[in-house]
This record gives sequence, C-alpha cells and structure tokens, in this order.
Amino acid sequence: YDVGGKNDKSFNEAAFHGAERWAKETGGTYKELEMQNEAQREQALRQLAESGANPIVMTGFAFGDVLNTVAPDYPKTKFAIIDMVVDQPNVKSVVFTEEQGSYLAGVMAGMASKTGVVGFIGGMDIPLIRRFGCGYAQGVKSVNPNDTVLLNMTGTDGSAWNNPVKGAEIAKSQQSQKADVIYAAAGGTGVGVLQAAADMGILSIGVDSNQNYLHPGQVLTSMVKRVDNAVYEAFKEGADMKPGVAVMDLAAGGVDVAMDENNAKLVTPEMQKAVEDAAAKIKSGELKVHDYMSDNTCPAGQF
Amino acid sequence: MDKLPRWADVVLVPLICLIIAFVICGVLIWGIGQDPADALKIMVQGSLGSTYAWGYTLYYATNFMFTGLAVSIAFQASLFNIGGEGQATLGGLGVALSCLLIPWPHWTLALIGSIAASALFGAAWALIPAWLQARRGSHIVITTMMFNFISFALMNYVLVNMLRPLGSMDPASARFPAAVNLPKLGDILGLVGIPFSSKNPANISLLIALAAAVGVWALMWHTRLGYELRAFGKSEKAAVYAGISPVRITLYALALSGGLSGMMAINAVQGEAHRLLLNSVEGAGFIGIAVALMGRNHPFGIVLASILFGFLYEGGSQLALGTSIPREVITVLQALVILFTGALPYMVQKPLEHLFALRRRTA
Amino acid sequence: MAGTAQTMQGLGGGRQATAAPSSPYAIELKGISKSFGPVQANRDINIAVPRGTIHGIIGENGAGKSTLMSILYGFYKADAGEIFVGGRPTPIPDSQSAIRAGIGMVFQHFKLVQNFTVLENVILGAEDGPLLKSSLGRARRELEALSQEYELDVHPDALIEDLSVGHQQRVEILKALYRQAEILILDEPTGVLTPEEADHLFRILRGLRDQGKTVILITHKLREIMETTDNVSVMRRGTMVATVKTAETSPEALAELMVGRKVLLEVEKKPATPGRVVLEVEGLTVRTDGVERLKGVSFQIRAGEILGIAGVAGNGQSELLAALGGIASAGGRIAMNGVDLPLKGHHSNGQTRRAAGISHVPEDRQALGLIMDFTAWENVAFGYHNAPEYQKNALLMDNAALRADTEKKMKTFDVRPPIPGLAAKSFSGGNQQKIVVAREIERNPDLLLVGQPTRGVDIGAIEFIHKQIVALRDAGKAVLLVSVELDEIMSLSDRILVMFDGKIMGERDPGATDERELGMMMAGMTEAAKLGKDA
Amino acid sequence: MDLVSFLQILDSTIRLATPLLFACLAGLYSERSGIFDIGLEGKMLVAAFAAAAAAYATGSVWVGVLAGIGASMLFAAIHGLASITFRGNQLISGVAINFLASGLTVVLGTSWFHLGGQSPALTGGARFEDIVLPFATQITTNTPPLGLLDEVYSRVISGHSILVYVSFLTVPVTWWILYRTRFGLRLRAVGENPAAVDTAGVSVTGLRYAAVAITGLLCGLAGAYMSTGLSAGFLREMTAGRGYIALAALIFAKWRPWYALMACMLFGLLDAVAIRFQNINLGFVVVPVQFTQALPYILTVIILAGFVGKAIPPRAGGEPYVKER
Ligand SMILES: Nc1ncnc2c1ncn2[C@@H]1O[C@H](COP(=O)(O)OP(=O)(O)OP(=O)(O)O)[C@@H](O)[C@H]1O
Ligand SMILES: Nc1ncnc2c1ncn2[C@@H]1O[C@H](COP(=O)(O)OP(=O)(O)OP(=O)(O)O)[C@@H](O)[C@H]1O
Ligand SMILES: [Mg+2]
Ligand SMILES: [Mg+2]
Repeated sequence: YDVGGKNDKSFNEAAFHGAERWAKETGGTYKELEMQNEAQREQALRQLAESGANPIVMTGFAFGDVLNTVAPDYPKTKFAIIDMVVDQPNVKSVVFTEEQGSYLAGVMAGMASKTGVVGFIGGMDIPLIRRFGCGYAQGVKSVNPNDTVLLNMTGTDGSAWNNPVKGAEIAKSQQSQKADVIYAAAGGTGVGVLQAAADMGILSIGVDSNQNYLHPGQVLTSMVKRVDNAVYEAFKEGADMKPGVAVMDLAAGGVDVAMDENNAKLVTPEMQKAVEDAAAKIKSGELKVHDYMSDNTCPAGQF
Repeated sequence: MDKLPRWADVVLVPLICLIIAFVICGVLIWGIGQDPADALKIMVQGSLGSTYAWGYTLYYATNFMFTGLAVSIAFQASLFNIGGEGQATLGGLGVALSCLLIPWPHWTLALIGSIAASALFGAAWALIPAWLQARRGSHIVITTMMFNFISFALMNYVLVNMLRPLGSMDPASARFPAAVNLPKLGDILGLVGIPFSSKNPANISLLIALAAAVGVWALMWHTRLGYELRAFGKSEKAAVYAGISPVRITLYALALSGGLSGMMAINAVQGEAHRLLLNSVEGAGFIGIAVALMGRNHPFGIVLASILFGFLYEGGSQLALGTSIPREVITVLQALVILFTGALPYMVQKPLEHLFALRRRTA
Repeated sequence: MAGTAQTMQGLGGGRQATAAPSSPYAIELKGISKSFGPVQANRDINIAVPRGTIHGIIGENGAGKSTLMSILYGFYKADAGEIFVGGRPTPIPDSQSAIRAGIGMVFQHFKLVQNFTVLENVILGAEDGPLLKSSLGRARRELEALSQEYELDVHPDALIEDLSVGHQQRVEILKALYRQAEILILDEPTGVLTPEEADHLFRILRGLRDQGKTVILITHKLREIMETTDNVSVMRRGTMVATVKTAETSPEALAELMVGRKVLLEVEKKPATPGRVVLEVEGLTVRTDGVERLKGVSFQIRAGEILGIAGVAGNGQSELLAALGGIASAGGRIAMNGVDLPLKGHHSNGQTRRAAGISHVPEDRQALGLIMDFTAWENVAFGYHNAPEYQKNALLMDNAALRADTEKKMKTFDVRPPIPGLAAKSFSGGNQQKIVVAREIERNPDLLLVGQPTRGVDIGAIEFIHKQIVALRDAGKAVLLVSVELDEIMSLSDRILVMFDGKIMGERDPGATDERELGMMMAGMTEAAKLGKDA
Repeated sequence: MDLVSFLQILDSTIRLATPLLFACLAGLYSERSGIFDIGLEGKMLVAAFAAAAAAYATGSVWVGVLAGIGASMLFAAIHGLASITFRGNQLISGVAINFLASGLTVVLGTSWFHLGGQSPALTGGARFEDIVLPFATQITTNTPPLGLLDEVYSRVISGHSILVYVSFLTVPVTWWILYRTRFGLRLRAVGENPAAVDTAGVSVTGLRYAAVAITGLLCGLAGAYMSTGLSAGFLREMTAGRGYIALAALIFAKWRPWYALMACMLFGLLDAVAIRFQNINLGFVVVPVQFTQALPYILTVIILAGFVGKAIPPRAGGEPYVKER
C-alpha cells in the first residue's frame, strides 16, 4: 500500500478488498505491508521478493521509481504496479483512466446541478489529482458549457489528505459560491467534504471506492476505480502474470460511476441515460476524454 | 542529596528510562492483543540483526544527526529553530538543482557541489527568519514554523510545475545521472575489508554527518564563534557587554543551523532517493528537535540519540512489515522514549540517588 | 539595652530547657545544619534572638547567613535542627508556616514580580478572598497607613520594574508589614541603597523595634552593625562563631572574628600624581526608551588618578558606564588617548572599547559581567575571547592556556575555591566579583571603568579589591569609579564628581568635603551646598 | 467581492478560528504559569479522538466532550508531572506528548474500530448541531437578500455549534480570571517569578498544576469541537498542525486574552481567504494555487515583521522551579 494507510476508505482499502476476495475464493494467503516512509519502499519490495512472494502487487505511483531498480534484481518474481507504468520485463503496469470515470461523474454533476455551479476538491495539486479534476470538468461542460466548475485543493503538505475540517470548510466555501454538487478526490479529507455536503443538503461525489453508503441519498455517486479488481486479477494470474501495460479503462471495467440503492433516488432516468450514452461513446472511442497527463493542460478548467 | 556516580548518571539512568519506555509500550502491545516479546525480537533483529539492518538504522540516524545538530546549534544560542523541516526541504532542492543542472563527472565532485548547494539553500531559508528576528523582532519560533509551511507549498509548486518530467505521474524530479550517486556505506567499508551489506541506503553521508558532529563540537567549544554563540545563548545582556553583536550571532547561528538541516538532503535525496521527492524530509526536521534535546545539545549525545531514533524508526518499520501491529505503535514507543529519557530522568535519578546513598552507608 | 559584657556564644544550646511560651526570645534556632550537595552551608547553628531587638548577623561571603535565614523563613529545609518561635517549637516546612508564625523576610535578591504593581506584589499570597477587588481596596488603604506610619512613601500603582532598588526594597518591607510580621529578617538590605536611603531604612527599623517587633539584619557593613543593632552574631564558614552585645564590641574585633585575621578597614593610598589626559568626555548624552537619561556630561580623566562618581542610583551613572563601555549608543564625543571613539553604530561595542584600552567592571556582575552557567575559565575570557594569547591558531581557541591563565588569576586574587572548571554561579557573590575584577584589572588597561565594585562583597574581599584598584592607579592608569557607597567614593577617589538627574552637579576634592555636602549635592541641591559652605 | 461572499468568509473565519482560540487560550494558562507547552497539538488530537470514540459509543455528544476533556487532561497531567514534579525539560515533554497522541490515537482507533485509525461517522445526537440564534433567518441557497445587520447576524453570528459560542465566551472569562481574581494574580506571578509566589506562602506546584489542568480542559474542548462539531468523526492527524498555529497565535498575542482572540481570528481569516480564493487569475498570469495556499503563512510573517514588536514571554517560562541546586 501507499503511504496513507490501508483503511483510507478509498484507494488502498479497495486494494485490500481485492486481495481479500482472492484469498476467500482461492484459499490462498498473501502478505501485506504498509509503507510509512520513502526509504522503506525498496526495503519492503526486496523483503517480499526474497521471502518468495510471487506475484507482488503494489499500489501507488510512488513505487514506480523504486520498482525500476528492484525488478531487474528479481527476474523470476512477477510484479504488478497500480497507477504507474514501469517498463520492465517482469512487471505488469496497471493504469486507470480516471479521466473517463471522472467525466461520467461530471456528466451526472452537470445534470444534477440546479445552480449551474459545481465543485471539485482535490487533496494536493499533483498531476494525478489534476487528471481527476480535468475529466470531471469536461464532463460537466459536456452537459452545459456555461456551467462553472470550482476547482480547489486542500493543501501542500501531508495533512492535505487527512484534513476533514478543511475539506468541510472548502465545501462550505464552494456551497456559498452556489455549488450544489461537489466532487472530492482528497483521501481522508473527502470524508469531511461528503459530511459537510450532506449537512448543507447539497450533493457530493465520492471517489475510488463506492462511498455512496456514507450518506445514503446525499452522495450523488462515486467515481469508482476498481483497484480491487486489478489486485484480484493480478493475484489470480499469479506467477503467470503477463508483463506489460494493462489499461483499466471504462471499457475494461476499470473505472465507473457507482449506482446502487443508496443513490437510486438521486439518479433520474435521463441522467442514467446520459451516463450510459457517454460511456458508450467513450468505450467506442467516439468520445475522447482529454487526459491532463498527456500534455499537462486541461481544456475545461484551470488549475 | 548525594550525587550519583558519573557512570550511573550517564549510562544507568538513560538505560532505566529506556527500559521503562519499552515496558509501557509492551503493555500497550499486549493490550491490543499482540505479543510484546515477539515484537521486540522483530524490532531488534530487523534493525540491528544484520549489517543490512544496520544499514537502514544508520541511514535514518544520518538524517537525524544533521537535523539534530542543526537544532542544537540554534539552541546553544537560545534560538529555537523549528524550521528544520523546511530548511531540509530547501536543501533537497539545492541538491536536486546541483545534481540535475551541472554535469558532474564524478560523485566526489558532485558531493562537494551538493554539500555546498544544500547548505546554501538551507542556510538561506533559515536566514530570512533570523534576519526578521534580529532586525524586526519577529519571533523565531513562529517564523520558522511558517517557513516550513511555505517550503512545502514551494516544493509542491516546483515539483509539479517545474522539475517533474513531462508525462510523469509522480510529483518528483527526474532521476539524477548515475555519476552523482553516492557510494554506499557497504562499498566503502568493503574497501577496508569490513563486510557490510550494500543493499541498503546507508551511504557516505553518514561519514559526513559524523564529521559534522565533530565539527560542531569543535566549533562550539574550541572557537571564538562557538564561544560567542554560547555566551549569547546564556545571556544576551552579558553578550552585549562583552561586545558580541546579537544581530550577527543570530544570523550566524541560524545560518549554521539551516545549513546543517539542508545537508540532510545529501543523505536522503542524493544518497537514497536519487531524485527529489515531494516529501523527502519526512518529519526528520521535527525528530531533530527530539534528538537535540535528548542528546542534551551535545554533538556526541546527538549522535547517540540519532542512532537510538534510527533504531526505533527502522525497528518500527520492521514491526509494521512483520506483524499486524499497527505501525503507529512505534510512534508511541518514540514518544515514551522521548518522555522518559528526555523529560523524566529525574524520576529515575531520585530513587537511584537514595539507593546509592544507602549502599554507601552500609558499605 | 545596656547590659553587662557577656558573650552569648552557644547560648541556644545551653538553654534548651528554658523553652517556654513566655520566652524572652522571639526566635531560637537549635542545631541547624544544612548542606547543598558537598557544601555544608550551615553546621550545627545555635542562635537566640531576644524579642524587641535588632539583631545583626555578619560573616564573610558564603559563610551561610542567607542560608540560615532562608531556613528560618521556610524557603530551604534544614537537614537537622529545631526552630522555636516565641519559645514554642515551630516546624517551618514552607514560607506559609513562616508567615503564619509572624516571620517576614526581605531577601538579598528581592522576590518581587517585576511587571506587577506595588499593590499587586503586596497582596500576592495575602489576598482577602477569591476576587481581587476588595483585597486591592483594603490593601491600598492599609498601604497608605503603613507608608505614613513608617515614611515608606511608595506609590501603590507603580510598576516594580520602574522603581529604584531602594523603593523596591521598601515594597518588600511593606509586604512583610502587610502580613503583620512580628519578626522581620533583612538580608543585606543596604547593599544597593544610597546613604540617605540606608539611614531612612534604619530609622524604619528602629521604629519597628520600638513597637516591639524583632529585626534580624544581615550586612557586611560594620558601621551599620555598630549604629543599629543591639546584639550581633558572627558566622564563619557555616558555623556560628560568636554572639555579642554590640555595645561591647568594636568594628575591628568583629572584622577579626569574621575573617579570622586582622583586617585593614581604611584604604591606604599615597597621594595621586595625575599625568596626561587619558579620557576626554564632551557633551555625552544617552536616551533609553525615549527618555534622556544622560544630559550632556563632560569631564576628563588623567593617568594615575581615580575619578569617583557619586550619586543616588538611577541618576545617569549606569548610562555613563554603558556609553563609555560601548553597551549603549550615545551622543556627544569621547576621545581615548586623543583618539575619538564611535558612540553609535556597530563599531561602538565592547570589543572596540577593549581594543582602545578600556576595561569595564560592570555594576551588575551577574547580569553583565559573567555568564553564570560558564565555568570560571570561560568567564576569564569573557570580552577578551578574541585576545591573541587565548588563540591556538587562526581557527581554534587555546583552552589550555585559558585554564592556566585562570588558575594564575585565581591565585593572585584569592578566589575561593580556586577551581577554574567550576561554574560561575557556584561561586559566592564576592568571589564572582573577584573573578570579574581579576579579568579586567589584569588586562592592565589604560582606563578602568568600575561600577559598584564592592556591592554585596564582604570586608575581606573589599579590602582586596580596593587595594587592586589603587595599585592600578599607582601604575599610572586612569580609573573611573562609580559607586553609591559614599564611604567607598570618599576613601578611594582622588577627585569626586557628583551626578544628579543625568548631569554633573559639581566636582569636589575628597579631602575638602564631607558626606553631608556630597549627600546634598546628590539630592540636587548644589546651591544649598555651596551656600552652606560659604556661610 | 460581494457582501455575501464577504460574510461567508467571516462565517468560515469563525469556525476555523474556534479550535485555534480554545487551544491558544489553553496555552495561555499554561505558559502564563511558567510551563511552556508545545504539546497543544497532541492534547487536541487525543481529545478529538476520545470525543469521537465516546460519542460514537454512547450516542451522546456531551459524553464525547467529557471524554475528550478527560483524555486531554490526562495528557496535561503527564506534562505537569514531567515538567513540574520531575523538573523535566518542558519542550521535550511537549514533543513527547505530540508523538504520543499521534501514535496512540491510531493504535487504539485501529484496535477498536478497525477502520485504520478512523472513527465511524457520528450521526444525530453524537455530534453537535449548529444553533440558529433567535430571530436569525435560516440561510439556504436561495434565501432572498436581507438587510445588512440581518445578514451579519444570520450569516456570521448565528448558525454555529454551541462550542463556538463557548470559545468566544472563554476570552472575557479568561481576561476576568487573569486580571480580576486571586487565582489570576497568582497565576501571572508564578510565571514571572515563582520565588515571589513561594516566599509569599503560596504553593508554586499547586498553581502550576491548576494551570496545566485548565490547559487540558480547553485543549479538550478544542479537540472535541474538531471531531464532533466541525466534522463528524475522528481521522488520524486531523488536527493538522492547528496546535502549532495556536502556539504561534499565542506568541503573536503576547500571552494576552483579547489579543489571542484577535490573533486567532486573523489566522482563521487568512485561512478562510486562502480557501476562498485559489487560482486567482490576474489576467496576465495565474497565481498558482500553492501560492494562495502559502499566503496565510507569508502574511503572518509579514504582519509579524511589520506590526508586532518583540514578544516577551513570561519570564520564568520553560524553567522548572528549583530552590536548591
Ligand atoms: N541554592 C544553593 N545551592 C547550593 N549551594 C548553595 C546554595 N545557596 C547557598 N549555597 C552554599 O551555601 C553556602 C552558604 O551560602 P549563604 O548564601 O548562606 O552565604 P551567606 O553567608 O549568605 O553569603 P553572603 O554574605 O555572600 O550573602 C555557600 O558556600 C554556598 O555555596
Ligand atoms: N547554585 C549554587 N551551586 C553551588 N554552590 C553555590 C550555588 N550558589 C551558591 N553557592 C555557594 O554558596 C556560597 C554562598 O553563595 P552566596 O552567593 O550566597 O554567597 P554569599 O554568602 O551571598 O557571598 P557574597 O557576599 O560574596 O555574595 C558560595 O561559596 C558558593 O560557592
Ligand atoms: Mg547571602
Ligand atoms: Mg551574597
């Protein structure tokens, strides 16, 4: 897992669920390690490799650099890395198209918004988060090009991901600027955003895992990133894992917007249809959601 | 009121304090349903059980030595520099710029460049608060703290918008050229025939840190500047009487302090990560405060305290890797160690004094 | 209080059986012992203080006087011994018990809260109830009554830090009186007072005694003992050497009892032979916090003379020393050996003054002259740490040379204990002062600035320090002596300038003036003084 | 900027300032008594945790607040023991307290709730509801504009949790205690010159313990407000450095209650402004978000350098009171 801990209610927790599912289904066992600092990443990888674990799955782009140096030392071990491309013969890189999922979330937000103003709250201003925000903004604008998307970040240090109070405050600030749907991609900070949105009676959008259940009837949807599926797949393939890059996009079921009984009342049939249309177009390639990472720009919003 | 023999004061008291801290932590581990003895074994083995493990311990210790010395120098001048975190962050920027912009032909030259760059950047970052304190009367504790926050924002901006290679997801700089990689401690010890694992991040920076400790010691107790720093720290009024300029001393003290903090980056950035990460300091600046206080502001005490904290840090990692004990147990252990050895030694000293007095009387 | 000649040594020990509620003694201490680590400050002390008397206690620095009184006041706990108050055995584990037993104490170092008002300091710990309002009101009235009764005029709303030491001391006395102390202990009360203030104090003390209160007075000044006390106890190295009736002893006898040898109470010096002008001061001004404290002072000092500056504390003498010593920035002009020195900017500092041949024994040795946490040898370098003889090379200092030098200086100046590695704070006040004086005089400066050189110092050490100052003068150096002790000014100086309100009131020849005249000038009454003289 | 935005920022300021204010006043008591306390952060954190845990377990926010206060006071007692009774180094003890809180909250939280150091979300009576003051209009997204006074009253003053009002009330109360009561007089004295208090027959130790206990109480309120008022549950490290900012505010305020209020409001305001105005487009250049995020800190530095003279701490601060060495 990445720094941030296993039970962050989103990213890392999803990975854990994937591993659990595999363990339950196959009766296999796995080892899990949590990072607490940078120098430890390499240590942990080597330790796992030397203990004979195969495959080794890691979540988070921060492992990329380390994996590049470690993987060649253990050619017989298979590695899978999530959220990063590492070009090594024994590494499978799993990347998600967060912009696509966020686009769908944006479509829903655009339609749900009555004020024409929606919000986005990111944890820290890093490329990954911009990708989320940019996809979201494109989705919103696809519904109504004149809508305003408020893009905010929580902070610049480690507390950015663990600052629910500030998250709530930003949500209130966005609400006061007339936003009535707020998308939070900010780890633990998002918990505060969703809570504040629910308290203020406006809608919010969760991220990574399905967070709809946190405030039933008040979370419009969650942009789920099926890290659990990726981990599950990687474990299932086991030592036979195919190296290379696996793009977990909308078509591959890697990203999606969560629909369940908790948000059923919020999702109108038109909304449902618009999402399905957009998804279909994206899958078919007809609609191309711009990826912020490709050129560090965003056509729909400004960071 | 009989004084303890020196050995008891220096060795026995801290040892008992350490044991108390470990015992309490053991109770906590037991309380959450885990086996404390097992945990201790894993910790010790994982951090001291092999040269590989020692490598990690020493790597962390190196960071703490730099930041601990930094805090202590300012402390001697009675300035509380809690900006080590920010100064080390800027030091990292210095190292990265030096390693990325200058095509160093050999690591030795790159090392000299990095030392200069990291010290310069760290010192510059500390000098602004120092100047503000000396000239404008701003409180150094507040300004250095604010400069920590500012440095994080600055680093965030620089990495995301400037140093990050295009298309990279990671808010980090590009990798440094291989030529600037510092030799590992294992390689150096190998040259003199001592077998030491080099599959760990311990590198030549450790020697620089030790040299810095000796340097600080010589500076504080054998040079005029050190004398003036200490005099100023004890009494500003008296320092003025002796013709020591408060402004000058404040600037010197913080420049030295910031420079040392910045030099931490040689170890973490050039020695280990080989690129500049968003959070390359990882709280070492704050741990430096604990290390300096525990080392009683003496360089040699600081070296020992750094190794202790390196052990706790690495042992803690191992605990988290090897058991289902949450890694934060180590934070608790660190807290207890700081508390008992740093703030409560008197609690142990008192009964010991009685004990020794009793023994002397019966003898 | 007339009585037969009687040495009361060992008095307490011999009369243990007589302890009764109707005891004639306000205080009896029996077998008091106290050590601080290895230092035995008090060793089996017995003393009895008759009710309604002023009882003096004298002794060399570090003899254990302050410790004994602190025990009596519950500030320290004795290792052994008993305390009787009014004949009743009274354990005094803390100051609260002492206050309850009717004991009040004015410490050598005042225990006042600097940024509180007089009133707040007085009521602290003796408030009427949980709210301050009524306490403050009552205290104000009582304070006014007390002030009237004892002429302790102190403004109740003044901040302590704005008061002169003399006034601060009155606040301490008021504190004790407000608590209705029957027994008042004063530890070296006159060390920081002007003669007038001291006289005033003694008038107060006598008034207290006449009302039946008991006063215990610690001082180094034999004249005060002789003039004020009824009985006197002498301490030496932690033990009680003797207790005698004041009327039946002499200063010489007391000095000998204290020190264990004969002491010269008069300064022996040859007439001065002034040479060339060493220091020239013209129109010197100093402002602090926007107030002009030194208002254009001009004078000259020649080689081979001691120029004494007399004045009540707080009339610009401190600022004069600070300006000359490079501590405070100033206006005007000073020239040393004919060369102008900067008075402001960063070239005006202690280092450049020392380089110009000016040494400075500051008034406050603990706050300025020494770093209390430094060792003696580190303090011997203080201010001279850049001197070439203390350097090993361009980079490093020569600590070994410094230690050797310190050892030598400690020997010549009889600093006790002669341990260079001991922290300055572990020396008694007198020995601390010797370290400072040794450091400054041994530089053999062209000009020595000395402020209050013997404040709080015992007679043995005073004798020694005075000798050193005179020796420096005889070696052809100039000395500027600032002191609030008129005795000291009169006996040491070759010329006397009197300062009042930041200005020089006039110059006098010590041989042709007297304390009365100087005292009037110090109070700002030049014309009166001149008239008096003319008439 | 329109009026409503401005009021919104003030509203936000009040919420953001409240935990700072509690913590700052907490520090004021301790430091006024001569005990430096850089462990405010840790006490807030442990209080936030205990409050959330207890509120969750009992469903009552008041039990939560009491638990938060209890936990914080326990930590304060450790600090008192170390720095008063055992004459330890106050800075070290404070650092230790911060570490201890940071570790213990997660260890216990993980072990109790199995949510990775997070507490379950609090609902209903387990968290503080905002109080709408009498005559205030409940503001919703489409409330029509009101008169200016109404706006200020309804938008800024009304609609906070009870603890907000408590914190603001604590300011005059603290002032009154400090300057109008016997306890306050002694407290101020013991931080300036403990020997004066001791020789006046008052227990230095007792006074300092009392002060440290009050610090615990107020830090407890600060933490409880964060986890049960501002958010609905505990999250690891959720205090996010506010204890240190409170300390900065205390120094800024020169250890005085009304100034503390102003300092905390200023920090809150800077924070609220930074939240509201990210990505300012100046036309020719877009101010990077990192700059706006650092702006509160930069402004603090500038204000300190420009407008506030030297802050002199209580004179006896940081030193244990020792009579005999
Ligand atoms: N707080 C203390 N800690 C350790 N030693 C002390 C302390 N106070 C006094 N002493 C020691 O006790 C001895 C007696 O000191 P004390 O202050 O009683 O002397 P004194 O007679 O009052 O001297 P002086 O005339 O200078 O006031 C000294 O040798 C001193 O070193
Ligand atoms: N903190 C201390 N630690 C150790 N010894 C001390 C300490 N303070 C005082 N002393 C010892 O106590 C003795 C008396 O100290 P103190 O300052 O009370 O002297 P004093 O009797 O007042 O003398 P003086 O008249 O010179 O001021 C000294 O000899 C000194 O060595
Ligand atoms: Mg004394
Ligand atoms: Mg003395």
